[in-house]
Amino acid sequence: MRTAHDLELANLTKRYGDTIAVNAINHVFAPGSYVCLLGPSGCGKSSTLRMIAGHESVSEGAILLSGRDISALPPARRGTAMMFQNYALFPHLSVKDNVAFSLRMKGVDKPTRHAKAMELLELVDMAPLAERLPAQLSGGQQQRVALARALVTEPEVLLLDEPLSALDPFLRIRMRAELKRLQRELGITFLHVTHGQDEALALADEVVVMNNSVIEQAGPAREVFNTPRTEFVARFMGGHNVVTLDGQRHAVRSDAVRLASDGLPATVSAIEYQGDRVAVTAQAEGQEPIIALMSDEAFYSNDITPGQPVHLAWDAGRLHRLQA
Amino acid sequence: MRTAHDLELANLTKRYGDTIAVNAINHVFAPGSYVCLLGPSGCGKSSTLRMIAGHESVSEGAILLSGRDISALPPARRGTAMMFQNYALFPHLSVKDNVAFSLRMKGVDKPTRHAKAMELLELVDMAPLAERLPAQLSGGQQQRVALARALVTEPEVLLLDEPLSALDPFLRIRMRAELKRLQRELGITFLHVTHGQDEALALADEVVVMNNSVIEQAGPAREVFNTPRTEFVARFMGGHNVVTLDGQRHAVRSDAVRLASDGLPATVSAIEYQGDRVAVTAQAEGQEPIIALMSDEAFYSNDITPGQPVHLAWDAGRLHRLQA
Amino acid sequence: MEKRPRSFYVLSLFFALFVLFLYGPTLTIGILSFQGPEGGLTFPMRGVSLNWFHELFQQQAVGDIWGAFRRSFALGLMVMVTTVVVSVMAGLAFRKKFPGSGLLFYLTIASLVIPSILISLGVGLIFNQLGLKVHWATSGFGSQLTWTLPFGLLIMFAVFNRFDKSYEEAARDQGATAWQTIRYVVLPIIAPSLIGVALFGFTLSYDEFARTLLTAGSYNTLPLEIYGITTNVTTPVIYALGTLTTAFSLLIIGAFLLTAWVMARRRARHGSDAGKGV
Amino acid sequence: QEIKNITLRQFGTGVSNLNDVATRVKEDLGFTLEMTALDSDAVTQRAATQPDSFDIADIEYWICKKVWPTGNLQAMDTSKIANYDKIVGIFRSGKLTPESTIAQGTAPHSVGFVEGPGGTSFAKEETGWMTLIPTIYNADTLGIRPDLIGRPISSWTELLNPEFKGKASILDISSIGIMDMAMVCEAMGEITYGDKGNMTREEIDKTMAIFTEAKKNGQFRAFWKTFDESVNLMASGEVVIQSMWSPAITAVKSRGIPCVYQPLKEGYRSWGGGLGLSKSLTGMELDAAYEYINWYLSGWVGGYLMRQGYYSAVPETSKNFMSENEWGYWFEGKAATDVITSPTGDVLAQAGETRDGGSFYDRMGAVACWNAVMDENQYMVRKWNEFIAS
Amino acid sequence: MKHARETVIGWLQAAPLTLVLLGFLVAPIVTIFIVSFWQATEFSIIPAFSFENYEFLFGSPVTYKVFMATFRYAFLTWAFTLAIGFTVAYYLAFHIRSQTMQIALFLLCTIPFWTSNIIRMISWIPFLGRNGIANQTLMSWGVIDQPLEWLLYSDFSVILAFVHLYTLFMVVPIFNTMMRIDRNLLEAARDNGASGFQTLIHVIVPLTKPGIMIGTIFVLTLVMGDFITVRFMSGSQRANVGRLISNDISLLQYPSAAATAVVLLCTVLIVIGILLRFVNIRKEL
Ligand SMILES: Nc1ncnc2c1ncn2[C@@H]1O[C@H](COP(=O)(O)OP(=O)(O)OP(=O)(O)O)[C@@H](O)[C@H]1O
Ligand SMILES: Nc1ncnc2c1ncn2[C@@H]1O[C@H](COP(=O)(O)OP(=O)(O)OP(=O)(O)O)[C@@H](O)[C@H]1O
Ligand SMILES: NCCCCNCCCN
Ligand SMILES: [Mg+2]
Ligand SMILES: [Mg+2]
Repeated sequence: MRTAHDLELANLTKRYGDTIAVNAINHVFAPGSYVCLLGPSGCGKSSTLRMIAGHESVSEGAILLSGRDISALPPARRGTAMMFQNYALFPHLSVKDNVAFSLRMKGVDKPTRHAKAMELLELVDMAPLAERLPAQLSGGQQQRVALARALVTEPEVLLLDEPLSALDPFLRIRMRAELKRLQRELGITFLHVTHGQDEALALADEVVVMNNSVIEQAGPAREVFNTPRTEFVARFMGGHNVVTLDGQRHAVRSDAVRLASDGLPATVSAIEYQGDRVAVTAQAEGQEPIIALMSDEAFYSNDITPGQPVHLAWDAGRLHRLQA
Repeated sequence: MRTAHDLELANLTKRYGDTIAVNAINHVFAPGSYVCLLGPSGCGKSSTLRMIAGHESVSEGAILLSGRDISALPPARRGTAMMFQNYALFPHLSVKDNVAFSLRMKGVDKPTRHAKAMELLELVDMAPLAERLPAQLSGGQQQRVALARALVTEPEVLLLDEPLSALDPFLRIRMRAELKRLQRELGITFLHVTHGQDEALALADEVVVMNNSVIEQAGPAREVFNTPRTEFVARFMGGHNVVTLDGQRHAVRSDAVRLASDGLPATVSAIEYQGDRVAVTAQAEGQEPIIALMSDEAFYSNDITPGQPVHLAWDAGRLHRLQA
Repeated sequence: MEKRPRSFYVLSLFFALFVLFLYGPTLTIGILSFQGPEGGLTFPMRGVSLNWFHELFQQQAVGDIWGAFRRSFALGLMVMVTTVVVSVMAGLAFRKKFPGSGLLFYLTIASLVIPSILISLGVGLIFNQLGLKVHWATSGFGSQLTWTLPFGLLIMFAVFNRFDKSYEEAARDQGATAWQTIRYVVLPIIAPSLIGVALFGFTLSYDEFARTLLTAGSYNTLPLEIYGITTNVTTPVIYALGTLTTAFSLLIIGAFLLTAWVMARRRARHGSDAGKGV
Repeated sequence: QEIKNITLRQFGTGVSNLNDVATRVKEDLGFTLEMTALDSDAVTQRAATQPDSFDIADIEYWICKKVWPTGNLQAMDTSKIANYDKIVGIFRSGKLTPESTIAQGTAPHSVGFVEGPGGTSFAKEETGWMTLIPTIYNADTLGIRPDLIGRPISSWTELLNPEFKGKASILDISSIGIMDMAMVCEAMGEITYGDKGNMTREEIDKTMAIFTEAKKNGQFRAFWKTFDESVNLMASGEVVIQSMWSPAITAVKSRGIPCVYQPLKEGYRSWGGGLGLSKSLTGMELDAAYEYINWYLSGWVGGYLMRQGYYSAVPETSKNFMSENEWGYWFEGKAATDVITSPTGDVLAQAGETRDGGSFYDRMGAVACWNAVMDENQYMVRKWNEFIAS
Repeated sequence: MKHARETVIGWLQAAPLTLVLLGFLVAPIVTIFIVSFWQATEFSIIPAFSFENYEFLFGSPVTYKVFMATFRYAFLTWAFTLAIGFTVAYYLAFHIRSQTMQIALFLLCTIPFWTSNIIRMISWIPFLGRNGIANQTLMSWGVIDQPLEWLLYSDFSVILAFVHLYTLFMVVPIFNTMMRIDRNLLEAARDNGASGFQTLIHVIVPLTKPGIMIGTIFVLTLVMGDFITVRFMSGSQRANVGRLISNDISLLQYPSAAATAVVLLCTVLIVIGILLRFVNIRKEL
């Protein structure tokens, strides 16, 4: 589904000396979508993002946006904008001047650029604090300002590197809703790096899972969650067990595993309370630990304790064959 | 359920100048239990923990451990040990020397203290890396070393201030299982500060929710989750909606809310995919947004989109009346 | 307020004694500068007067204190500005890897540790051999830079070690050119440290003796002048000078702190949510 | 170009680089004289290595011996010096009076003349081309604190008298210090020098040995290098006997502290200073410099210097600028008839007092040696370093 | 391509520093080195190649004596400035709680440094002299009945002046390093049963080493290169290498001065070279 406004990575590679941080990846991001780049620490997410932004040189390959190769352009001429993990707000400038910064660099006169800055501050609901310095803002407020500053350049693609990781969990959930809302309102592509799968699932139209410098799987969130291509993706997305049946590896969702009167014999090894659900971990012979996720009612009506022998069962249709 | 080995806070108060960080709290922690201290940023969790550890003076009140008032003792003589958020490993000492540090301070000779240190490193599975410097360890490895160092003093109570917050989500889940295992094996009290409710629920025998310098509610994890005393606790623990019925505030679990053919009329305002479940947020008149948590199958078989009118229903028995 | 451990009081006493030790001579100078007109450089005091402050502004029997002061002040400013500019540039250079950076770094360290008199001697010899005129504003200026630049550069290392690169990336992202990034982002952020570099540069220059000794040329800088003046009968005038300099520094530091305080106050007007979970 | 736009740069030690002189030059001659005061090391330095940094060098004759060969100075045509004939004999023939014998050391006349304008080696007698125009000189001796010593002092030997252990001092300018040492050693009868101003290595070694011994025994409180150090040492009572310069004595006395410039039976160690012209001086500046020198010798400065206890190279002209009382006291060695004040107005003596050492002829007639640069200077310097380090 | 550009920019930015150092550091050192092989008479330098200066230098017992004295001054000053500097930095860094107060007290320590070193040295004299304040005070308290002679014009007064002049050069880098120590480490130490003193020895001192090294470099070079303090404060009765050089210079013995200077420079560079092996200055600042 290619359009004229795609962001395309062609054979994109990044080397730092001998380490290959990004290994010849190819991907087309649809315009106007919310994409989450997901993967464990060190898999090359930031490197990819920073190459797209122009803060890291491309070792090999190309980056195409709306058809033109932007990989040699300076960051500001690429049609991208970046929001940094720690926000990187200029500490010596007021909120308003931070947002107006790019206009000032372009030589836009003061009233015009301030008017525009205020407009964006309205958008992120920060207009009343326009005169403050970044140090006088809470984390959530700083995040909004950083967003406004990135958006003032009217980018086609907004790049966000772990934008929520500096916030406490409560705030994180609130701010992710705002990100989603903004993306929908503006209709531009958001490319959001995270290593939280819940964040990715909640936000993304498309999830791109990276591992070991390559893209392991990409697709709509639901597709990636429900049909993980590899064992790595299955484990990393969470909510899955990997079981070996007839020498084949399969993923089965934890909420599809039942404690039944017959099935795979196993022993309960751990119980984790999750509020409205309970995760029961059981060890079956020749398998890695298998988690059965059950509602609290079901769990407490059953009185299951560690050490207890149980049988694990699932509907055959819920088994998903893994490719690697 | 008081025993001889309780940790008891009596009227414990901490003031910094004019700010009251901890306001006359009273609580008895049962020995050998895993307690999570939960609450929003700035509510006084760290202050409480640090007073118990002896790193912050007590403004008023007392701390009793096994019956004796420890509030005036130096940290090392309290029978407590602390594990710091950033681990605070001594950067100039090897892993082994870090763990052996307290024994060295006591004047224990080298072979003895190294033997003991190796024993604890075995416990946390770090023996092979005993000669490394902290800077050569990953976050998770540092965490284990910090744990070993804290445990080498054989404390009755281990105090942990956000021990997992520096780890990535994947690792965080693995490490919390290890914390739980260790606590069970050692049989001592773990007092663990966090602001993640999922962490608290997964780990805690007892959850203590703080807000505004006081304890808002304390009890077994399930009790706190299922029967929040106040609106604050309901919201903070997550998974609950707060609805107003007949001028009374009630909590109702999100997984208890159904989209039905009749019930409270509302409009879908947001949809959040969570992998095996989907959270549908709906706005009903006179209510705050209400979330219905449904399995993905249920959701996708129904084709619900934002803006669509729905009816929200729950079993009356699932309503829980809030006290404040 | 937390209760203080006993060591606090012991150390406070130690610190007080240290300050007393530091100020001892300054205080001695301070007291003696109020000698009566008959008084000399040593105790006992012979009367109390402002005479020597008055004398300070008259012509002395020998030497030209104010001329030398003007020169030292001008030289101090020259050195200060140059130190700031050159250190910042070099500091920026050292953030990238460029061929020769290691060598330049060790040269800088050598410049720091080389005994001052050698610079004086060497520069004097060179100018002599090349038939150039030594002058405080040329040879003297250059010689002093070999002392202030290493300090400036070390401070810049400290500053840039703590400087978050993402500020620059953010600026580039916002369309700033390399120069605009430096001008509008890097310099303003490191400005407070530059004040430190400037003060350091000025003080080191203002007080430099050995490196100027053989390189100042016809006209003395203040330290040389003070030394030259001691070849005739000296009076408490030089103490009055010392006292005034100290008072002047106190004033500058006071003004500095006051400005910082006022600015903090002004900023605080807008309130703060820092650290709050909103 | 007008003369008042001319600026001449003069440097020297604080002893004679006086601002009052510059002020007076401006009044009398119209041009500007910029004075830079340096310590004596820096003076030698600058004269020898920085010819461009000055127009007029105010240096001592023994320094001249080192500096002249560098070619940084130009000889002066005595025919342009109005008062040349009135300059005291010491600086011309070497003899104070026709009968005087010439003392040891670098006597001023021996480095005072060269063969012609470009001459590089010193001439034996007057040639009409002078290296330095003499300006100021004196006969130096030991200064003492009579109140703290309480008995007469009459010989250089007293400097090493154990009675003054830890209370003696000499100066740490090797060329001068060695001469004081020699005076002491000779007076003690330990060494007889061929020429104190030009010692052999053995003589240097012996001299140093004696003083090193004394130093190790704690004879000296300190050595001094600048004028003002000597004043402070004496005034504060750190030292009661030391080599000293005349105005330093004056400075101690003006604080009301008794101090005597003690004539000694072995005689004085003398020195002379003069003005030299930079090689690069030409044209109007050179004319102005001559004008300045002529003015210098015309009496006002002489009077000024004499009132500090120095002597003027042309005493006759200075007399016109001094009162009868001052002339009698300073030059003729007579008892003061009225208070004697310094040029800056400090009272130095009351009526009835006489200056230490008597008249000009008594003092300058008893010179035993001049400050000198020896042939073995480099050796001496190294020995001096050794002495200081011992 | 981009790399070449970066390199050129780097060079351009480093150019001013490089030029200053070439002109006023490298060239003088080279000159001194060359001149050290020349000969001198009273009045001129003779360009000729000769080891005479070095032969004399290494042949003279004074050289060794004076170098030893220089090391002794350097060592003693280092020991005292370190002890005092460390204590002061420790107090400011760990016992003063508010940052404002830390800055204020720190500035308080820097003010005397605005007064000329010469004036500051001279002013010790009325304090330490035979009839100075110190002696008079002690005598009036009856602690002594004879003035203490060694207060002034002695090694004591030389070291005192050095300590006075240079302690701040120790305080600054140590303070800087201490401020970067994570406070949690101290709590961790206390939690592990370390007493205040044990924390100091086992945690703070090891972690402050870089600052100590940098301060050491400052103080050693300042003292080893000094020539004026020793003269002033010992009443010219003591010598260090700097004085040897300055005496030679004042008597126009440039080649001899240059030879001594070359040896001094090598000594200093070796000492500093050794110290630099223990600390990466660029990283630790
Ligand atoms: N400037 C650099 N120099 C050398 N290696 C680097 C550099 N930046 C990153 N790397 C390496 O490249 C690899 C990918 O790093 P990158 O920062 O892209 O990972 P990431 O996925 O963003 O990880 P994280 O989740 O920890 O942020 C890692 O092995 C990292 O160590
Ligand atoms: N040293 C201190 N001086 C003054 N106020 C302090 C100090 N330490 C904490 N406070 C204040 O006391 C209150 C409680 O702080 P505390 O650190 O205990 O919160 P917390 O619950 O641990 O928060 P967080 O989740 O952000 O760590 C806060 O308002 C905080 O600003
Ligand atoms: N004009 C030169 C005067 C130099 C004075 N030197 C004094 C030396 C006395 N021995
Ligand atoms: Mg990253
Ligand atoms: Mg906390």
